[in-house]
Amino acid sequence: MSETPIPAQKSRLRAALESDLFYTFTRSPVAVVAAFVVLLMLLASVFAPLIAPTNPFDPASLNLMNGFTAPMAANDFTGDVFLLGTDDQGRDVFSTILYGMRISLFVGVSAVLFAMVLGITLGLLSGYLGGWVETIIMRTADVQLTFPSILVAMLIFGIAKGITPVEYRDQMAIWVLILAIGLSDWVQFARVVRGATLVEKNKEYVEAARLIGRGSGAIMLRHILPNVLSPVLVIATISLALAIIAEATLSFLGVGAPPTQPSLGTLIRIGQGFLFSGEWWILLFPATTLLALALSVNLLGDWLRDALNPRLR
Amino acid sequence: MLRLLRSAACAAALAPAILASTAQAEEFSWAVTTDPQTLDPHAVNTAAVLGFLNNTYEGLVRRNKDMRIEPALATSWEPIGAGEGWRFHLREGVTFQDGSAFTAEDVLFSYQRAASPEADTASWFSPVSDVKIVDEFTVDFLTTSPNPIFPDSIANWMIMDSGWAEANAAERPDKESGNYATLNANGTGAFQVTSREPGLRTVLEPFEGWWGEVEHNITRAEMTPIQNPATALAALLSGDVDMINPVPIQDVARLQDNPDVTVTQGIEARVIMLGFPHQAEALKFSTDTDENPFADARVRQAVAHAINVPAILKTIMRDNAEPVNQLVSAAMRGYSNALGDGPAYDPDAARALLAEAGYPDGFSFGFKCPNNRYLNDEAVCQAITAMLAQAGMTASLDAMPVQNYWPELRAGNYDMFLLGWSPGTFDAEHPIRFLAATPNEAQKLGSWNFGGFSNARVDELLPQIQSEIDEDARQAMLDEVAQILQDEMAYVPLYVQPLIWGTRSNVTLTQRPDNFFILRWVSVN
Amino acid sequence: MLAYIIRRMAQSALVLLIVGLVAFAMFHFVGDPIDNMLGQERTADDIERLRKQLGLDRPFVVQYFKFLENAVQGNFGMSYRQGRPVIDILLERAPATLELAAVSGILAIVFGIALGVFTAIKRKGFAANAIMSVSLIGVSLPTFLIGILLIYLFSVELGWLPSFGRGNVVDLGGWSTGFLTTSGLKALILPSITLGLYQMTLIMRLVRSEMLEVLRQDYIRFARARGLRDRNVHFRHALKNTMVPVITVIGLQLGSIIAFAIITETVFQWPGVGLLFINAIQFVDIPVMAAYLMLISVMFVGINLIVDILYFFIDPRLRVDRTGGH
Amino acid sequence: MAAPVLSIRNLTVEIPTRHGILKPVDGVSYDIVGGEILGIVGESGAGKSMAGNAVIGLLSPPAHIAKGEIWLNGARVDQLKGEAMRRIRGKEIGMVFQDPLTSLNPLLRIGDQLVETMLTHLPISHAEAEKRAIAALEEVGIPGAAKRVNSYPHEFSGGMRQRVVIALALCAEPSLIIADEPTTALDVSVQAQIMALLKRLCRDRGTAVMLITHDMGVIAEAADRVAVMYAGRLAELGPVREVITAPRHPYTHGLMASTPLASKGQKRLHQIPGAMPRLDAVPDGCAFNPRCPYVQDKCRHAPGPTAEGNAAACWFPLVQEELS
Repeated sequence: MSETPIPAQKSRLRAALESDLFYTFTRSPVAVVAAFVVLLMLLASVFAPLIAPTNPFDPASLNLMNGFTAPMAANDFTGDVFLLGTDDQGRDVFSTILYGMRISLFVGVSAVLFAMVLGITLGLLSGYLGGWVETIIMRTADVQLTFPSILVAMLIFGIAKGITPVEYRDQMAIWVLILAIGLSDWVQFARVVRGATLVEKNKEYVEAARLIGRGSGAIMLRHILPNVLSPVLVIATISLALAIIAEATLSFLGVGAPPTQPSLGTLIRIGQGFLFSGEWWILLFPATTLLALALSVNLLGDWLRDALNPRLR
Repeated sequence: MLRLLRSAACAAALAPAILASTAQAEEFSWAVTTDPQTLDPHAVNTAAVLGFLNNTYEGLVRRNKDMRIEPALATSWEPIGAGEGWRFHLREGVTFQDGSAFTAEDVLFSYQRAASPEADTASWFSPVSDVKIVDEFTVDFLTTSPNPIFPDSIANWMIMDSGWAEANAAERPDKESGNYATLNANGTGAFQVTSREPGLRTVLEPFEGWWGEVEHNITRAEMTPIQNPATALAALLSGDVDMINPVPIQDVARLQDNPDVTVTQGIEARVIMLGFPHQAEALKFSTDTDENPFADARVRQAVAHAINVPAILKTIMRDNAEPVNQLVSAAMRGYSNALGDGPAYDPDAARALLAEAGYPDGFSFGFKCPNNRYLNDEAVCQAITAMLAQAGMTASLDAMPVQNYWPELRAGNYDMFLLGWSPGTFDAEHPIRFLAATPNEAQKLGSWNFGGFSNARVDELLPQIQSEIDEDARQAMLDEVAQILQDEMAYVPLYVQPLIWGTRSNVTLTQRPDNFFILRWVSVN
Repeated sequence: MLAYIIRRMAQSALVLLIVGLVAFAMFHFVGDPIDNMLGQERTADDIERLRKQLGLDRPFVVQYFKFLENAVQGNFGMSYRQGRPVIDILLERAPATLELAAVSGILAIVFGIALGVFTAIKRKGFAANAIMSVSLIGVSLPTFLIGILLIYLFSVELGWLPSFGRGNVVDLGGWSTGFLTTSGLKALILPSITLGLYQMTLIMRLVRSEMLEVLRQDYIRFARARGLRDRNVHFRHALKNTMVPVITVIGLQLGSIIAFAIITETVFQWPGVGLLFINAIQFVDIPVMAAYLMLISVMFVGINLIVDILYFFIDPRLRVDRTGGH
Repeated sequence: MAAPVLSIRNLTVEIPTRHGILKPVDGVSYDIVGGEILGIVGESGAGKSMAGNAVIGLLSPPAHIAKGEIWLNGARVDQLKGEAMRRIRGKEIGMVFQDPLTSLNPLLRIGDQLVETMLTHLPISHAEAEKRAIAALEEVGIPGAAKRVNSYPHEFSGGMRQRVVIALALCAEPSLIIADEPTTALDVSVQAQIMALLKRLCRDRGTAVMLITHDMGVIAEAADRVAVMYAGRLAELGPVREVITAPRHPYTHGLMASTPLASKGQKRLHQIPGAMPRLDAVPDGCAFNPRCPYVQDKCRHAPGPTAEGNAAACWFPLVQEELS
């Protein structure tokens, strides 16, 4: 996945938030619907334990004989009925989707936050300080771009699994995923932030701040950072969608979330085995959920990109 | 220069795929999950390699459709004296695919080759002390001790032409760098390899000079590896291939309803079981105990009671597998009919046993499982995790690809693991030697006994079983071992993995429990 | 320009060294090749002997330098799995991947640019907005799922296209091509759509946003003020300027097409280097994995170099400070 | 007086926004005859450029002409759409933008840009167009035009580039040139040269010029007449000398007093209190009333009279002695 093109952004984010952003938001039905879907899914994931009829992550509560129950149909053996049916383990598909979304969103959001913090820091440093700091950081970015992100993630996943003490490996899977996706994603943040920093650092106000003796750190944080936030926000949104999809793809390659705590991607990986066998609901519902989630996040990102770019309004 | 790799198929490609396969009636293509990594019959001892090479190479003996030994390159054999060895009388007039004649020289050469340290098949010949050429068509195999199952144990030992191997500098297998025999084959079998593109396709055509009676009507056969099960299934459904192995279990019912496709099912030789760290001081992945509960047979029995095997077979295996109470399936020689059923599904009994062993509140542990080795292995492990949790044993499941799995087991990074075992000799002695005998490097015993299970009586009985010629006496000893293993619950046997092949409905074939696909039994109508 | 290219080459060599090192570090964690090279009747002795034979018992750094030493001489060692020189295997498989990547790349570039220009010019139109929204579906579903759904629809249900493989190939002096047979061309359709869809969406969206950016530039207003025809303004003035930043990203995208081919090739059993890599991981075929990663890096570095050279032709200002990025 | 080349009648440009409809140009009328240079002056945001964009048909949506008429050489052009308007742009109306650095496509040779413009509008061959391109460059004073025609924009200095821009604007021989701040981005030393060039070319060809600038100096030097704009409205219109020496609108007066050119002799520059209102807060009555030192009640209710011909849009125009 490559950097997403964001034109350099000059207006202050806060000003935009206060006035025009919300206005254009209400005027864009697509954005409103997308935001609604994302919000709904966020809430559903946060409150999954309250909403879900069962807890699919609690193995003690599962009954294997409930496996492969069709949606809204009674199970042959137990007579239980499930809204969206059950999967091969007898887990309620509706519940696994809620919990899976929780994992997917957690992994996605954490990975993007991680990538963002790392990318912004390195981008600011290389843009503001220049010199060998910049050379090292940007060459590292180049090397990493040489490795396509999916390989980077696989690589990090492999190494992290390797160096984690065996006792902790089970609990680490999710964190390793976050690390892997995050580390494969920081470059585009760093590049954009560095580019914007190069533009901003020669502006009069930065010049002025320097003249009155502000330290480099303060200038970067107080003066430059706010000006690069809106492109970062746009990248972050689109990265979120990409991270969720990347997690699903890694899961297909067998390095995703563990099957006992499945993410949406793991659910799809499991479900695709049932595409031909007639248990369509095991694939269809998680896939639709993932599509709706990623699509909404992408649409929001799209809208945000246009909305935060006053020249395109 | 243009060279058409598949000249005949060009015209067919214009027609819809389904028509193509019927129009070219004698052309046959099949998909496998794993491409044989070599054509050298002595370099790698795996089912993927030996199963495929059975179509082009032959041994002194071979297995028939019922897995019984029948004459192949040897027409008959008999024991020498009171168990000093076995004498094989070779078939005359047999030629290799390159035209050279088959003689006792080739047998001796193939023995030296297959028993060399470079080979992966040397263990077959560990009982052999010497091989002697009696005459051009008679060979003696001398054994260190009486060995009743020796002819059975060399059914997959394939004869290579000594002259061909020498001419092509392939006198010894080379696992690391490969040699001529890695990519080329020259056997005496019914088919010869006419094109080999590793990982892509391997083409076989009938060997005109084959000594046997032809039962098939194949003029050309092509084997393609397809790893992704969904893709393989799609290829079968769309008629792009004529046969796939295996059919994903969940798709069996659907395929049975499809008039274009036939599903052939059978019981494989492979038994799926759970293993334990018998020798460990403490569990590695437990959060609540610093002992090793699995060292206690009662806990292992509790595990057996806690697992609802019928439910697993009903849902995950969809009635396509059979439960089993020992380490071999009923199709194997030496299967213990006398052995009673193992612990039935009974969570209360499991809890009681746990309490008795001192774990009334259960314990937590780490459960390792492969996710690409056995049929639906990951799903089975998940179900087992759930069932154990219901009996108070909280497993944290770690499912991984098999390439990471074996190193983990060797390093002892498990508290419980899933294992499938298919006896290469189709004899109940095999799992005892590899899984139940106390590990002993020098004697090559217990080499897959990761948990270090050790029972003096089993160790004592094993050499006797290996050399006992009397069938009944041998079976009695096998029964005793089976009983010990069940009482000790050294492993918890779960079920016998099914064989499920899918073919286009115009194909007839024979399925053998060793999961070898024998092309000479295939016909396309 | 020559000096610049030489400098780039030097940097590329450094990149390759690092890639090699990282790749090698990874191999310690992907598993143990021994289990796949020996059958179930192996002993601990066999394992040790083979490990020694393969040099796996030596320290990692020693292995790496040994690998480098050989790699410089074009020797990537022998495949553990196939017992053949890795370089032979790669050369045998490369045409399949390159043909697939080329078709996907062309699809992605042609449709990406065309749709990107269209949606930028007709920014407010219904069709443009519909295309923008629908295109997001392409990046909102994992590639493997799209591939499987395509197979399900076009191979199984409709029976129009083959479900796997390359069809018939013709050997042109060591290069096997699927372009010359009907079945080869038909086999290309589904995989190349699967592989190209994602990149097409990215390129389209990038072209659109860059084009919008260009369209509000003074020289476009000036071009309009001079009464130039829309076609001329859009395709001569705007598109050419749009291409400057777009080419960088397209270069990166082509690299990731080859990498993403891993997934597509797995789904379609496409006999290319990606499938080879996945199999190599499965069987811990370290030399193949190492060589594959080096190959990808070389291609990527090569593409970047070509992109840089393209700049000289497209942008007369010779502004090559791309590290700032767009 | 000859028939005007450009005639604007009661032109109103509107931009609908969520804060209501903005009128960046509000009821403006003026004429320009051939060979005449009309200066349009005002602060930024006064609507100068918007009026120019309206004339050449390049208002960017949602801005649009809401009322009024634009006549070019006796034909009404404000209602022309798309292709019809495109034929007029470049052919009948040339335009010069503020920043020569960004007005030229960086990726195309300047010769090609000249040729494509001529080929679009004139029935001539490619070879002929190339010849004329060189001539056009020579005419605007580019030394070595025959060679430089193959150069890229970045190979020219700012002043030279603006000469190229002027050559581009004039190459299809339009009857009207709209020059939007043509010298603002240039070095002071170059400004005069460019203005002289523009003036000379237009006088020679009899081209009408709408010279949009905020710089009274430029107006004083180059324009024949001047239109002063304030908050989208025409404040005053008249011959340059009259407006500079005897402004009648209090805003013009304030403007002149704050311009060094007209106020030499004064110790310090005059400053008009307050700032021009934002377009969404134009006061009732005369737009200038809150800042006007001479404001009266009427000014707060009735919009100023329309300044047409030679007049000030003021209820109480100043009648005063010359400033100098």
